[in-house]
Amino acid sequence: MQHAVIFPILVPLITGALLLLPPLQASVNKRRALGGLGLLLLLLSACYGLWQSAGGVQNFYLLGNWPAPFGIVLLQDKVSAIFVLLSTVLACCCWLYSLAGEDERGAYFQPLLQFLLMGIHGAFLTADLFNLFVFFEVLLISSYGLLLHGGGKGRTKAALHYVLLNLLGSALFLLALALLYAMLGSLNMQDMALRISSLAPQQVLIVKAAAGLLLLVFGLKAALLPLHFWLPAAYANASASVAAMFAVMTKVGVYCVMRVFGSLFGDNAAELAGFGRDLLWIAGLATMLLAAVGVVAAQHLKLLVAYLVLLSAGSLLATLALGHTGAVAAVLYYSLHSTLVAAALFLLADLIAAQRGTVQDRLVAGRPLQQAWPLGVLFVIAALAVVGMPPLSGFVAKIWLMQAATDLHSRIALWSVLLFCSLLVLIALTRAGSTLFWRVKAQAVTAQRADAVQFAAVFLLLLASPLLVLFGEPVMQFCVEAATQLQFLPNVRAVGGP
Amino acid sequence: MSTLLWIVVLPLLASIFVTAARQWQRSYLALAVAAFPALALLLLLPSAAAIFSGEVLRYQVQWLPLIGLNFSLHLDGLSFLFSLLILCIGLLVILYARYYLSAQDSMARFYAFLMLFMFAMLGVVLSGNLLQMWFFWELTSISSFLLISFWSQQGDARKGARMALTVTAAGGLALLAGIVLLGQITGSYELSVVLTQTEQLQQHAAYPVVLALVLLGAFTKSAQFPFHFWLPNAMAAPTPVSAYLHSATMVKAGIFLLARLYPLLSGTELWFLAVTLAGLTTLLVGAYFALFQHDLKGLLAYSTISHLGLITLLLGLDTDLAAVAAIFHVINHAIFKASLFMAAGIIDHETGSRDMRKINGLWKYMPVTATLAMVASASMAGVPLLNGFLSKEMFFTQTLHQGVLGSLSWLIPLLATVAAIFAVAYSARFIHDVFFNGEPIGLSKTPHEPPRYMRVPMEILVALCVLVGVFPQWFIGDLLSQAAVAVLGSAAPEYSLALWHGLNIPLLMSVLALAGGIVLYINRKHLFVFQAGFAEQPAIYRFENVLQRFVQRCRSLTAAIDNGRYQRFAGLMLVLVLWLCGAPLLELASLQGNRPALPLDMLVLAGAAILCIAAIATVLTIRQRLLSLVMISVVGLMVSLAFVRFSAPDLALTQLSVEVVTVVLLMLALYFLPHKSVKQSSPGHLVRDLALATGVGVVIGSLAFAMLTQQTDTISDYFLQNAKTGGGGTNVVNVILVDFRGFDTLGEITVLGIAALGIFKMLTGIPRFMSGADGEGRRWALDSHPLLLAVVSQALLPLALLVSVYIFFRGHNMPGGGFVAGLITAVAMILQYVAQGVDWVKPRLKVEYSTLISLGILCATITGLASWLFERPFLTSWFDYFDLPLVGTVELASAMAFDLGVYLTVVGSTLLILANLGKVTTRYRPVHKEQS
Amino acid sequence: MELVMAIVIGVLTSCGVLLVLRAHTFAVVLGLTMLSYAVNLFIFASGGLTAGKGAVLGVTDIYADPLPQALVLTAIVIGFAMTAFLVILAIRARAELGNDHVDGHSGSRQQQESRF
Amino acid sequence: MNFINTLLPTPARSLLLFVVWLLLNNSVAPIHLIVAAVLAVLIPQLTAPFRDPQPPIRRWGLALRYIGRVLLDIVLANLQVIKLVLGPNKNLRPGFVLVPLAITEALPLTILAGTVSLTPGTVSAEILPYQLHENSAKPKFLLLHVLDLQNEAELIASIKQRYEQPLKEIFQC
Amino acid sequence: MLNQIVLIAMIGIGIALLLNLWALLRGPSVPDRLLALDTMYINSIALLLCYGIYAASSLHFEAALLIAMLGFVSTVAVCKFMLRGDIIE
Amino acid sequence: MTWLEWIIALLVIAGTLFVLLGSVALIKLPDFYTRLHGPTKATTLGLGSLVLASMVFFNFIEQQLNLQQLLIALFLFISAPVTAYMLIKAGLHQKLAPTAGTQQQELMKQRDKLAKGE
Ligand code: NA
Ligand code: NA
Repeated sequence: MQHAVIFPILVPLITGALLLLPPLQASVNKRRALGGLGLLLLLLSACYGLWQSAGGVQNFYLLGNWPAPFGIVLLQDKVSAIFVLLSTVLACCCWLYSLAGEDERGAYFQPLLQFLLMGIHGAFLTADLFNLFVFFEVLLISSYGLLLHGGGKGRTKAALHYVLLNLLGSALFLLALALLYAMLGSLNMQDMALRISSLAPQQVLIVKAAAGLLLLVFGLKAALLPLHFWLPAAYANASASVAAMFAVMTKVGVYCVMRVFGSLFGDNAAELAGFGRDLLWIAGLATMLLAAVGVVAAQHLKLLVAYLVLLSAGSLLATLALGHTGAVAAVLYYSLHSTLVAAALFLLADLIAAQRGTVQDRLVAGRPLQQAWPLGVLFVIAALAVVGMPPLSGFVAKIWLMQAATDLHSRIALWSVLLFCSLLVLIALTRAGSTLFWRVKAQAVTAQRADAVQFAAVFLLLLASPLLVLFGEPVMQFCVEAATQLQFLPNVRAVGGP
Repeated sequence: MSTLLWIVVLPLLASIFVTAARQWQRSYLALAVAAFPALALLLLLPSAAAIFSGEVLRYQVQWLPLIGLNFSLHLDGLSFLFSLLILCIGLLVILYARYYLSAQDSMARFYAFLMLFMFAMLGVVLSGNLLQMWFFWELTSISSFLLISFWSQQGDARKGARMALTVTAAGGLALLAGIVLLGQITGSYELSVVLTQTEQLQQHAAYPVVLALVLLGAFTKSAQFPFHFWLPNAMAAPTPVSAYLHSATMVKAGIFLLARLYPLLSGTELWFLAVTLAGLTTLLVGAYFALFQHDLKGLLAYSTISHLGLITLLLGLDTDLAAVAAIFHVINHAIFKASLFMAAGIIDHETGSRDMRKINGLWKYMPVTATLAMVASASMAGVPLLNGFLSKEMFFTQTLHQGVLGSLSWLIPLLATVAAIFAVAYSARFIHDVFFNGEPIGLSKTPHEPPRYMRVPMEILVALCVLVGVFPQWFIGDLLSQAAVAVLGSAAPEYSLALWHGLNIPLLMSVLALAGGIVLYINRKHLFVFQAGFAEQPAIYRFENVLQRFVQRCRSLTAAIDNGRYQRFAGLMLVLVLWLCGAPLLELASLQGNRPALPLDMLVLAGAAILCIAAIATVLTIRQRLLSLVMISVVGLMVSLAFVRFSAPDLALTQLSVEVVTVVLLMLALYFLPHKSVKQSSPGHLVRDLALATGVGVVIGSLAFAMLTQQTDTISDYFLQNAKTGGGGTNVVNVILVDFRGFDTLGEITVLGIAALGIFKMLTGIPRFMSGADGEGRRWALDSHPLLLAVVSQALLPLALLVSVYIFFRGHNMPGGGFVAGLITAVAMILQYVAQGVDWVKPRLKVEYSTLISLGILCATITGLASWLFERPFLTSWFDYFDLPLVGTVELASAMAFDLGVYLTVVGSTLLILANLGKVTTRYRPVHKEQS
Repeated sequence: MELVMAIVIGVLTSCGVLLVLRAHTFAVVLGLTMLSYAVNLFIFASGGLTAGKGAVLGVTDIYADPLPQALVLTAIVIGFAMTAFLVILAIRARAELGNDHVDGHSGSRQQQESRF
Repeated sequence: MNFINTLLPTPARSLLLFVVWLLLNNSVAPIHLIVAAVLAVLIPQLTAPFRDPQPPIRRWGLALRYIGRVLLDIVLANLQVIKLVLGPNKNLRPGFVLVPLAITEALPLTILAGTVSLTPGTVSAEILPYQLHENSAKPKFLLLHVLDLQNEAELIASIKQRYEQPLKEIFQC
Repeated sequence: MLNQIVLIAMIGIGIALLLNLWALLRGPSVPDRLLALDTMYINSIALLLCYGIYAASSLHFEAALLIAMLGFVSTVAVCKFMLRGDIIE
Repeated sequence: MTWLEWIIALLVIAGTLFVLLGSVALIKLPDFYTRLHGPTKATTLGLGSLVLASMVFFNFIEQQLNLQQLLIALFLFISAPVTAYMLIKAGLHQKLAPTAGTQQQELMKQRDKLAKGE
């Protein structure tokens, strides 16, 4: 099973390609079956990957059997295994949700979802900076297609902005790559990290410029202020399971900051060590504040959830800027929690909107929900989790983030911002919940009842939250180990070297 | 000590149980629910012996040690007392609620929430870990939110619940910060450890912060001034909820917290001052406003605020006995206030109103209830022989023995007396205005006694008022002393619980209060008139207004920042580029590096000039779109030539072929877009953009120069050395593409394929929008498929295919490859579309483009997978040379199969995009009259 | 020669940026195309300029750095895919929103609110 | 014969492909000959649907001669154009000319128009009427733009005689 | 000597390209400019041929061939656009 | 220089001159229709002689069989007339004004009628 490392990339790739063949084009059920089978295989391989990485070894996969750092290398460690599993679980739930009919509301939903996963997993697994760019593009182009799924003006408009900004971002990424290659002469992140300590002073400055560009690019992906512009509209307009799936997209940006900046500008990077932390810190906190304000301001539920995603991205990056292992571990845990819960909220918003007639998910009085009781319970659970109230994972995550701040200044800044934002989110969510569920204006009309698979998808996503608390100890322990492993850079030149 | 665990968990089980058993008959349901806390009580009581002998019972399970959160239970005198209150009063409330709730109310839901709350409350008081305590603390907020908003159809209930949650959760967040800080200072969150670190904490610089944060938590929860406003509005809750939460439990959680951390936090000037002042103010404010409430429950709510202030004040006084008095009053207040709330509930239930201006003279209709309520009120007023009197006496005594405010300390007993006068007055009002004072006005039903068992809880509580009042030592002596030990962290001070301590100042104060209260009540009219002068909006509206204004602010802020303008954010991004790249450049001593420069030649200069001029011309002609398209084609051509000049033939080929497809694409797009655009940028806007553009250009150009003049040792030599021997090709660029970095290429063709799919998606169902004439208003020409073009394009197709094959096969060794070959094929096919139209091509083409994409990707992937058969990683290449008779040496390489995948994907994607776009444009073509 | 290359890259970037900041999708598309020219040249330049004869073995003895060339090739293809997508998206936006403004609304409103 | 017809439905096209492949590879090595042959068969088969039926070349010798004549005309006439282009613009006598057509088949007509365009002094502008659909009237006129129009009739005659007539013969139409 | 002559020829073609650019910028009509662009394509082929002789390398042949084939397609496409608005119908 | 080199030189110079001529024509001639003649012919011819030069060079000087360049000429000779045809069609469609002395301008207008077969 030496090839297991690459499964998370190849399984969706092959599934996606097969889904385009004529026999599958003709039949909805076959498409769904194949899509599901692909996800199942993916889930198995993600679990296997996690199990494999739990042994503590960093698995390299030398593509084309070329020695590192010349060929492209995949790196499977605990961090990437966690994220791969996260996105796979998320995808399974989104896929499940989409079976209620959303997947057929436009062409190519199933293959695009698979390709998106391929891109995301590629970004998580690759140890090559240019390959990372390629996978970024894979995930972006799939996300463009998915964002437009279902059609409509709002989606088109949001997609236009999303695509434009990301194209700019891609250009910047390439500039950064070129500069780094020119200065370091390599594309393998670990190899670059080895080379970075022996730069001439003039080159250091050029690398600094490149690092700035990279920060911009990852910041754009992670929706860091002021590069967050695309996020609220895109997420709020995407169709439900797509929006839910997108919950992991900002985490890709966070992951890249963690991985790339962690290795390139780690402790042995001489004067470049810790590059960008100050910026991330300020921008992360600002993002949190803006996001919280956005959460309060949001006039419909999906937009509110979109700002919640923004808030979590800000929290993650600000915490990451603290720069120590504990902070990274907390970030990992928080990523798991926030991704799944935000996804559940997106799906819930859709279910709620579907039963409220013309007012949809707008936060105004509307007709009573057909299934107020189950939806209400799920909403309360999700809200508690996202606000960071016990007994769900949010509070553990929040406490851990807070504990990550250990010096006076970071405590003052992070805690006050984090807690203030929590309060705003609480206010907003209680307002939203009481409006949606309690402020009933018109008479009940028989609306479309939510499908069982939809409930199942939301339930599964939300189930993760209590599980993360109940089995918090092993999960957190794993996060700590992963963070520690991330700090420790493998010598890639020793792998299959000439 | 897993009994501790059961005590906590049983109510949770009850909550789960009741959700499952929601179809049960109401009485059975109530009984079944009551069984759980009853059992918990049975489990708790046996530990009394141990507790009274000074033991502390613990139960600990490792939970999340990484953040210091363990499941840790801690039963000492204080928690025993509170648990007892919670369980006993909880049981009474369950019984009471059985009769209180109407048939429409979901009893199961009510009990589920109530039990959840009980679980949370028990968790708070039994917590042995601060983080865990916070966990339950927040759970009380949540469950109380659910309980207050039980009648969610009423706006007041929703708003009241939200307000309560907002205030208490805000406090909870502060408390969390306090606890985490405390944990970081003391190194643990375990009570048993933390409570021993008093000195370390109080000498720490952050002690004031910790204190402030913890007090914020406690004060919001216990409705201390200025956070008291949520409590009266929480009266929208069903009365059993008030009887439980707002007398004995939830609001006491803050008090409990103060008591719990008393050994750790108290003893400092800061503590005394902050707690005393908050308590004193709350005591006065609550007592004063209670008098003016017309709502029965409103009166009780303000009275509760006042009593909570009293207890807080006691905890702030610098004597040990004050703490004992505080605990004592916690018990007494719980007892009499719970019974009073129940009375209010009964009255509400039987009269349909809580407005004291309407309900009068109930003595006639419900004498038993009235008697009970009057006794409880008397206890609240501090009438001797009742429990309220005792603790109030102790309170008065302690106000006389403190020195918290220094030279102003005499104010405290004075103000305490004033508050007591008001307390007597509002208690008197409760009795007189409800049970006497003439006949009821405009009630919807004729009042009568409640069902027998609805009164039982009240009877029990009132009996306790009397019993404790008369035999205090016997009833609660041990309880109190052990609780006091827990609070003080040391042996309890000497005190005596007795009815009669002789003639002393406290007694005088009591008498004064009673007399003054009666006088005040009798003359209340004047005071009411005076107070009416300050008529204010109710807190709930003020709070909602503030919130509404805040939301509006947030909206305008969000709208101002996230204004939906692409230009702003693109601009910002570029400003960041300028800053992040420009700043390091400014530090650079010289851009020039160590690499020897190539000599300049005229041709390159001419080419560069053409390129730059064309680029600028593109910008200048941007409003005549066709023209700018022509201009940018020149740029593309020159870039390709530059690639040729600087030794990159592969790039030139690719750039050229991509260029053509892009132009075709843009032409198709122009059909939909307006051919000309109106000017939209103001001059200022333009100048700013120009400056930004120049800046970014200069920065990127400088970086390019700095980069170009730097010599670096790269990994490229490896590729040059191994391309032939390891990759089997002499065109190193191509070998990199299909072999060394074949994985990139696989991703790249996937991108292309996905783009085509996405485009197909966008094109299906695109609304019609196109122009019937060109930019100058000319109608379109008639000749849709010029003859000459048609014939030539047909002739070119086989030639182009041949060239594709040629380019494809030579790619591995010479410039070329699958990508360029694919584009040539695609362009040749596009030419067929251009020359003869979709209707001509479509029937002649048997293959689906999406299938081509799929086959292409699969072909490349399977080629990569094939290496698994040889136990090599994905994409490991294989090649060999074969000597064939007649033919000579032939090279076969897996890279060719890979490249075939590239070829197929490129053809499929390009054609899927362009052919479908073409179809769309034609579908919406307005039909000319002449043509039909 | 290096200076000329740098200037060309700079000019292309400037023009690209200026176009990218326009209000019409078409201009932005051209701007991004222009930027991608600049970027491609930039990547290409990261291997240094060589006036030799390419990276084909046996043809010459001075080789250009092949890796940046391969990277540019990938970048060109991806850039093409993205541009194509954007172009169609622009068409769709025009069709659905009724105009070709990047923010999807008409020019008159834009003029009043054109603030950075 | 039948076999050859199905294998090589368009021999001219196959021949062209065969030659071009060898030209492309600059080689007559056995491997290239084999590949050229395979492609010369395969590609025409593959592209057969994309080809409207055209009259076949009947007289190969004449066709070669035609090519030679056109090449010569191109060179010679270009020398005249030098004068026209470099001389003052006022000496130019441009004009439009309508040439009535005798051939109507698509391929010969295309070659005729192409030849006219390649030979200096004239550019084919339109083939009239347009072939908008299958029932359109056959082409009747070739509209030319002439750089230096001295004698319209002479020009028309020369085109018909030098180019149209041989083409008619080559394709026997 | 031959190299010198070819170099001069290349500069001549460079001048031709500059002239094309002038024509392109001058216009006045779009067909005029398109004509200039097309000429530029052809002149580039000429340049590549000379460069081939100059560098004694046939590596650039494909680029020239491609310009010959593809430059034509884009010119035709623009013409078709001017005529019909729609290049693929 | 050998005589072969002289031939190459001659062909190169001739080719370049024709190429230049075509480009000069583009600038100098008075209207679109006349300008069209320059590039379609002169440039094509110029390219033809450059192709020839290149072929001589590679086959005889470099001593390698190299006839690929012929293909360039072939493609050009096929495509140039079509390009010119499409361009002039576009020009006529846009009713670009011919220079003052142009004879039989009325044919431009008649074109529409003739096009429909009337
Ligand atoms: Na009354
Ligand atoms: Na069309």
